[in-house]
Amino acid sequence: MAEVDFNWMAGGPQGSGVDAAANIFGRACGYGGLYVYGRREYHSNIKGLHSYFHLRVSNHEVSANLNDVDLLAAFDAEAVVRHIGEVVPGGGIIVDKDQLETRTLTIPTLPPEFKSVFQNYLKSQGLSDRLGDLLENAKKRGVQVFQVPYMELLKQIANRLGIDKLSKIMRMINVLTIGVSFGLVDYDIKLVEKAVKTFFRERPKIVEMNILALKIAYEYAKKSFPEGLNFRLPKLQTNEERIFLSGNQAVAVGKVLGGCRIQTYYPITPAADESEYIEAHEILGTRIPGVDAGVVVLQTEDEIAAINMASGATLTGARASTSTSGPGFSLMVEGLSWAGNNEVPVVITYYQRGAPSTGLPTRHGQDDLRFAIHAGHGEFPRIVLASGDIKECFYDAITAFNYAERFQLPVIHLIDKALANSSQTFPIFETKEVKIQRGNILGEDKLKDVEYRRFSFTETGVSPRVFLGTRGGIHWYTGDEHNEFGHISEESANRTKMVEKRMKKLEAVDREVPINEKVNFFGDKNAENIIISWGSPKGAILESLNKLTGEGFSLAFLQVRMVHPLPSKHVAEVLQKAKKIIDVEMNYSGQLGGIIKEKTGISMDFQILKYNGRPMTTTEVYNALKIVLSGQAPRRQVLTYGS
Amino acid sequence: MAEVDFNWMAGGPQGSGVDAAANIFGRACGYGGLYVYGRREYHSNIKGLHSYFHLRVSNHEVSANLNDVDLLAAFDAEAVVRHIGEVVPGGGIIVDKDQLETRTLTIPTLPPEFKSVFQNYLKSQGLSDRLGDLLENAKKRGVQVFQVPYMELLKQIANRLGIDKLSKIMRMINVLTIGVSFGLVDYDIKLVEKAVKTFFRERPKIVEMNILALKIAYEYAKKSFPEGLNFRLPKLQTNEERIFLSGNQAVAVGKVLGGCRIQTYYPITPAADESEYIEAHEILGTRIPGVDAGVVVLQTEDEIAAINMASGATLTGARASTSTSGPGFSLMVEGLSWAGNNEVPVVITYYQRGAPSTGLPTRHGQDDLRFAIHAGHGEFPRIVLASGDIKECFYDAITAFNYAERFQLPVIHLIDKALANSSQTFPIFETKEVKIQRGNILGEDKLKDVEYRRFSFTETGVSPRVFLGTRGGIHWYTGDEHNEFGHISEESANRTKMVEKRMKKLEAVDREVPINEKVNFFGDKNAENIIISWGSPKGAILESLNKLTGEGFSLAFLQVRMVHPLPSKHVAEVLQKAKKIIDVEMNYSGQLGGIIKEKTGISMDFQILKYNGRPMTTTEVYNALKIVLSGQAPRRQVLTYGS
Amino acid sequence: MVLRWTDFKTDVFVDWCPGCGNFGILVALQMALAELGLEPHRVVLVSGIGCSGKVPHFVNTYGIHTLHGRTLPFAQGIKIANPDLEVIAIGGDGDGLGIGVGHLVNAGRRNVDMTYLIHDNGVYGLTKGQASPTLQRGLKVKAIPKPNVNEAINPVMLAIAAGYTFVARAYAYDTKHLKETIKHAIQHKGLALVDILQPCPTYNDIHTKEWYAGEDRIDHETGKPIPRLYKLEEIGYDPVVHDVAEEFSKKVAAMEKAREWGDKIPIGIFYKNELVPTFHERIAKRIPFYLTLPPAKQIIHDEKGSPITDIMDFLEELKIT
Amino acid sequence: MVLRWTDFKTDVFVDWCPGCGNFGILVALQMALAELGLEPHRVVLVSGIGCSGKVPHFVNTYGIHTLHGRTLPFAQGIKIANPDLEVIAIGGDGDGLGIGVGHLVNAGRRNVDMTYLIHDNGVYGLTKGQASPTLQRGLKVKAIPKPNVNEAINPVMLAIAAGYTFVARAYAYDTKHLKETIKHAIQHKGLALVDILQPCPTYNDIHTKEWYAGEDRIDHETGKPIPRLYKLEEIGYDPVVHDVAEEFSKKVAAMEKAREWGDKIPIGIFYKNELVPTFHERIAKRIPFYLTLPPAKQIIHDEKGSPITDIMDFLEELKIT
Ligand SMILES: Cc1ncc(C[n+]2csc(CCOP(=O)(O)OP(=O)(O)O)c2C)c(N)n1
Ligand SMILES: Cc1ncc(C[n+]2csc(CCOP(=O)(O)OP(=O)(O)O)c2C)c(N)n1
Ligand code: SF4
Ligand code: SF4
Ligand SMILES: [Mg+2]
Ligand SMILES: [Mg+2]
Repeated sequence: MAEVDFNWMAGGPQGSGVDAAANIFGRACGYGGLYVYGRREYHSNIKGLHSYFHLRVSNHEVSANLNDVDLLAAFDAEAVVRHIGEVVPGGGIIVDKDQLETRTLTIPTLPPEFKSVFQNYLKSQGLSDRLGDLLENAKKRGVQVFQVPYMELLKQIANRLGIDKLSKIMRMINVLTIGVSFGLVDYDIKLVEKAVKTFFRERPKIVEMNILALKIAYEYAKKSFPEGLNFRLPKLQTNEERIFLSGNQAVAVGKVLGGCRIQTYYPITPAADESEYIEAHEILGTRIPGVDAGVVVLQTEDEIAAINMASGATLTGARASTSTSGPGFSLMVEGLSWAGNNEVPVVITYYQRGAPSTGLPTRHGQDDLRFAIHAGHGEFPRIVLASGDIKECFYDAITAFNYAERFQLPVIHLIDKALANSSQTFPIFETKEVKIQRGNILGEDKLKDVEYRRFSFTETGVSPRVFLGTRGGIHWYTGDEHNEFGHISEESANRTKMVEKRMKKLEAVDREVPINEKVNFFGDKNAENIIISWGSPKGAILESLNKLTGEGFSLAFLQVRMVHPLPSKHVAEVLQKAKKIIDVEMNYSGQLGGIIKEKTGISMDFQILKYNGRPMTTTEVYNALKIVLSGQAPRRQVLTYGS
Repeated sequence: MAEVDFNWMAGGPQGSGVDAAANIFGRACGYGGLYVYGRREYHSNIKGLHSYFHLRVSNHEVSANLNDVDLLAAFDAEAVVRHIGEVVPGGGIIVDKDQLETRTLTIPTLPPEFKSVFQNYLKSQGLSDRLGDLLENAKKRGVQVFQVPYMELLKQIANRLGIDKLSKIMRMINVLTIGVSFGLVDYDIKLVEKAVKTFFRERPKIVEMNILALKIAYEYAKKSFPEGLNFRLPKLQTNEERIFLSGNQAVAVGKVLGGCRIQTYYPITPAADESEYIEAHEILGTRIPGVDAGVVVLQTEDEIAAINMASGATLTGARASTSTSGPGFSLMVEGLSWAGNNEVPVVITYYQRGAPSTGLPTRHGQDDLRFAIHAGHGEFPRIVLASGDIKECFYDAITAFNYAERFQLPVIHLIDKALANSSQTFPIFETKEVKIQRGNILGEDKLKDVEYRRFSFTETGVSPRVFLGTRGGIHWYTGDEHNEFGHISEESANRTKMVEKRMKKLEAVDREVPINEKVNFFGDKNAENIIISWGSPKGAILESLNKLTGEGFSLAFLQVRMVHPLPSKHVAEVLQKAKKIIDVEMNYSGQLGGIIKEKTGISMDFQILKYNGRPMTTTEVYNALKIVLSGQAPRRQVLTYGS
Repeated sequence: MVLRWTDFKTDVFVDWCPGCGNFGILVALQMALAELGLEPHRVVLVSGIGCSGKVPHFVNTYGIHTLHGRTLPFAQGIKIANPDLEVIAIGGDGDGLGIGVGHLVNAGRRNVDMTYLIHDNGVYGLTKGQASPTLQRGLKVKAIPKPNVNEAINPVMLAIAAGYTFVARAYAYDTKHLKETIKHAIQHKGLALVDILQPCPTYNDIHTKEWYAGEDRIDHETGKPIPRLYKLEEIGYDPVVHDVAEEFSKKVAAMEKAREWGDKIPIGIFYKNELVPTFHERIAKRIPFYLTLPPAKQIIHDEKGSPITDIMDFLEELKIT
Repeated sequence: MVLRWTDFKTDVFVDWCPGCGNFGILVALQMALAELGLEPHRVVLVSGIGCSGKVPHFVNTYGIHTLHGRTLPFAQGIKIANPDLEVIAIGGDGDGLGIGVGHLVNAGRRNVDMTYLIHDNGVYGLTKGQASPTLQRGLKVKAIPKPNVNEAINPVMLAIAAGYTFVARAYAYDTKHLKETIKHAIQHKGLALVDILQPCPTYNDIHTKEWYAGEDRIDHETGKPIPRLYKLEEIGYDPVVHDVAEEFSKKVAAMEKAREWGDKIPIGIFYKNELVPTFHERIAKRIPFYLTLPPAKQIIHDEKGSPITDIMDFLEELKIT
């Protein structure tokens, strides 16, 4: 099978349908048996500022972008300005013919810090700020420019539909560019039509309009650019059932399958989509006829209420969770400490984003690992799980509840914006093996004639649990240090024992959770060089790993999924063998590297870091790794790709 | 000069005047040229539960307790039950004669987890639960029991004062026991009278009553126990001016001297005393005639408001701070992240206490080091200073503001309950050398015809600062990532630069702050064994160090005061030389040890830890160190002294 | 089985100061639970932090002693997860009207069918007597260095503005009236708040038991004190909203009464409105089986541990084949 | 120097959606500042997080864009530290009445002399249209999957219950009236809240500009829409408390007006009371030189960097010799 690797980008103002375009494009590719990975970039803004979708099409699973754009569908002049540099020689730009005269330096949405850099670039190239000139310049390096008269095509559509005002159909520029794009790569338009229909399902009028726009644009491209792009997008045969979903969606589906029945949240990017997606499906199907299931999704007044309501709910026996990102998690910290002290099995899905503070609320970051591990005053056990891709988001969402209930502690499920807002094609998730483990729970029948103690001292530190409302199981919770009954105790001996009871649950986690649930290892066990990472860089690393081992480098990759408690023994064993350890992370200080050093004494030899708010691409990870492997690298490389 | 080392303890129900007794006792010793150190222990309760004060009197500065009690002034039966084991052979117990028949197991305020242990003890000793029996048993090991008829003495007092109801003077049991105590050690009663007068100053009636009680008790002791205790407390000559103060007070005085002009707080133990002490002195004296000074102390609605009001206030040019403990700090975390992002010079005084959650609100702990360092989503620079004794609390409170303003970042001043609520005698603090450093500030005159940028990129990462309201200096702050003007910026290149601008201030701290402000080193530079610690264990460590080096062991002590950014290079240099490194900390996991390993790769060979809510004593630190030095120690020793 | 109030006692030592109003509240609550015949294991007391926060430890029901100011979020989470539980939230005036007032206001918007008792003593008891949000401006209670600079909040007025459907005031030492008020609050369909005037003899030396009893004002004729408290029911005050149309006028009447202070202080039920749907009713409109099968009662796996949830609806939407 | 509203513009791109009510608020604010002749460097705008939170970046004064729900604590901290600054707090309805409502209530207790503008659009704009606390129960605005289950908060009523001494409502697109209202608010001695009805054309498809304008109700005679908004001043409503005795009746009148909604919606000043001392006045009672020498203006060291504070008072107390 021929390799397919096609990188498409749609860019335009927020609110102009960039996401819709990407979803339709992705679906259309999916219907043709292709795999897709796509990353969404947008400002913290509702309408007007630049947003884009960087989409990669392949004949096999992909989970990272390249630096390349093979075809840029520019909805407006700004999209050209921002991305023209990414378009590869041989690639193409679809641009509005009427925009060629635009003076790029007067585009109001370009911020001063961008403009000053761009102005220097223009100067250095001897270019005016006319958009047309910029495009001419690109042609010199082999970029094709496809000038399309957006307005004229829209007029045709308006005429055909009997619509008087063009403004009403301006939003269809996105579908126009899709039509042109697929025309240029000669893809089967039927598949695209199907995608349009599914995307706009239940709105037949809109479907009709968009199909028309699609066809007109597709035809226009065929006719006006008969050569098309120097690439044809094939249709592949497959019988496999596949899904196309985002990290937000994967978590949502994982949670409800895992038995989550209360989800609390306060709106925040990029977490809220998960809760809203669950809410839209609050009544669930079940495998057992006559048995109902449903999730109560609660929008709370703030994140303090969110975590504490969820904690309260878990005490009744419901699986409950909350989802948030940095600012919200900061507000949950006191509640987390209460949950830790009271051995509450609450799950917190923590979507990292650019920080500190409000930071880059719609951009990517991986800055909160240390914070997730140490948040909350005092020492108490918790588990921190970090998913590396969208599929792991799904399974980890389930596992999080199992760990929480088995070990009776809060579980923080760390995700990041790059996972939350990227979408990817997968073979439908296998769920036959999924199990729900609720830990040691006592019902009414087990409580007759016993004096129940919620916090009884046990070997593992885990005490049998009773849900509120159970006859015979009355007990107490308190944020104060407590005795076995849950009553306040300030006695020093009890204190020492209770601290140890709680903390030794981490040893139980060490013992009882198999290592393959804690780390993934990729590549040769005896490789000379080992990459270490966590979270979303996984995709770019895996692809780079494949390429580099293909090139003969001795390289492997240890992905840490349970970042706390770190399986230090295993990690040390793996790393001790390595000549070079390469830490790849999306933060300033290399936090996982620090943790490994703290827990094992092993230092990271090289750091590949990035903190510009955009995810790592395979291109840059590959390049940076190669520099390391070639012995040329400084200890610290900082990646900067992405606009 | 003869060594004086006298350990006195007063114990009784909360609300019965234990603190007052200790203060009077301490002052009285001070007036006699003696040094005092005293630790306060109390329940999270207003009246009725057991509290005590453990006081040590010496002829030189002391800053830790021993396990010993030489004389126990028991206000009630519970005090005897709880502390009888601590009284040394040759020591004494002052007890209410009328309490001898008390059945100790029926004391309602003893919690079940205490009782079950105590009951076992009684059984093992073959004792009944009669208080008298317990005391008899103690006599067997040489403890003297001084039975004093509290009620009879009170009646005498009532008669002399013409008071009808005994209940009105029940509170004077505390002064009675002081009188007896000083009688037993034959101390100059004039000095005690002076202490009573100063303590109750402005309330002449109370003074009179208490002086009478004191005298009656003193005389009673002299007459009834002519032998007294096997020890005489001398009066020493000194011309030195001395003060007797707690950590809370030291911070308060340091802050106002350091220029703090706004203090926000939400009541919480053990922080609130500091704010209330400042508030009671809100109008300040100045050295410059005609110049006024005053502090506005604001009780806010919560800790979220407290930190954010303080941050807001700093922007106007006022030095502002807030004080809290664990639960409150947890709520400040989001505000801290904003302050970090906006380079706000706010000072947070963080009083650690037993945690997690409400934990042991009135007890000691040192669990929050990692939390203080990593609190807040995202990565941003901060300084964390940990004071090791009450004197350091004073100077660090000043330094904290200087660092905050010089480097424009939040400074967390970490204290703990053992410092906050202990009191100690010192030669009056030297303040001639104290300097206020406000960093780079631009006034109106410097702003003419310049385009001011609050976050201008500079070599050190520190940009010149302008206060709100300054003509010509308009600028913006935002929690979002921003450009140099303080306007929101999501540009990737600017982002990388801004992250680096902020973070490199930590390098400036590394460079510019001299090492002697960051660590203290005690003992021989070439010692084989090095103790490492932070915070309040300092006192017990120093004393143990002296003893052990006296005994010929090769031992030194590295006290880390700037725990973040850790002066890793220096720490590594010092530790590399050591054969054994001994980490002494009051938490479960040895947090400073972890940080040192993370930053230097050097492992702690031994841990001496404690987490039962009570501070470390010299006795137990000395013993534990000795075990290590004798080569007998397990890697981890957990101390448990203290009731 | 007939329950007695002593069935609701634990053997935990009650560590309030002698004379504290909390003793009265504790007993009244225990009597109310007993008289309503609520089985102890069906009751959940949820409290904040403060002297008041210790209540659950003294009551033999499920007890959750939460965080300062967070009693309402925990309580609502519990009640929403399992509506069969009788949930009573408890907290101090600092807890509920200071740090927790955001939850207090927002709980009013939900009307979860539960009870909220505020121990209103004018001070922060457990932190040693600072001014609480109900202490009037200018007053200097025992432990504060200077007179209070903040205006007081009127809890009854605020609760009404926030949408509470039952708002009452009671007095800690009128145990019988308090007990009855708590019973009404528990039986109310919707969110019920009881502001309990609670003397704190240790720190509030202004609004003492003696002050409430009027011991500073002796009736010249009888020689007896003229009590400050009087009961709304005794003046024929009708707090009930019988018809949506009278909602606002009832609210105004309640507020008018609520601001009476000083010489005449009303206690009793100020406002009661069962015409507003409870939060449970609102959820049940969306999830029809919610009341019979709330989150706490759903089975989530079969005997083999396999999830019973069928995610086909989701996958169908996400499918691209 | 005469100031024009354009003097208060920055060149930051204003990135609100076309048709957003915030544009009207921005201009009205700039005009109010200009007309009051406030020098830009003496003004500090403090905002929360939301679409509304971006305002300071568009105004050429000192601007502090804070945290979600925390505009009031920052603003109060600034104003208390330096009373000479003209401080205006700004925030969304989610910001101020949801996550931030605890501060809103407690700020009422202090009466710090500043202004607070709430952009009341019924939704969480910047997080894409969830229900805000002012959205009535049962309404389903564009982006929420199911109708709103929470009752709405009435900001005017709540502010009055919380002790605000100036409470007004205005409309984003009646720029002139809004500007005048903001001017009154700024000039008010004490804490002034203006609840600004702000159409959010993107997410609130119920309370739109057209709806406020009454375009769904055409006057049969004139053929013109019957606007929903009317002005309190036009009906001779007097919001001012002239005498302490009329405080409560004025509050009730204001609440009565505030609950009008639907067909007739009043805007204007609901309540104004300058008889309550401001927080500054309260501090100045304790620290006499506070107003001339507030925290921001005190000198804390001499030319040599030595502290000017004399701590002898403290040491004297602590001395034991
Ligand atoms: C977040 C947080 N801040 C502060 C405290 C300290 N604290 C304990 S009790 C209390 C106040 C109690 O006052 P109130 O709520 O009125 O209860 P009361 O003791 O008067 O019953 C405070 C502030 C805390 N526990 N948590
Ligand atoms: C602590 C925290 N939680 C959540 C968010 C996410 N957030 C950003 S804007 C916003 C709501 C904005 O709504 P509103 O205050 O009504 O302002 P509007 O956008 O409507 O002007 C939220 C919840 C945040 N920034 N911080
Ligand atoms: S401090 Fe006040 S409220 Fe607390 S127990 Fe004592 S009397 Fe009661
Ligand atoms: S989302 Fe609404 S409030 Fe926000 S800018 Fe757009 S129209 Fe305005
Ligand atoms: Mg209180
Ligand atoms: Mg809003």
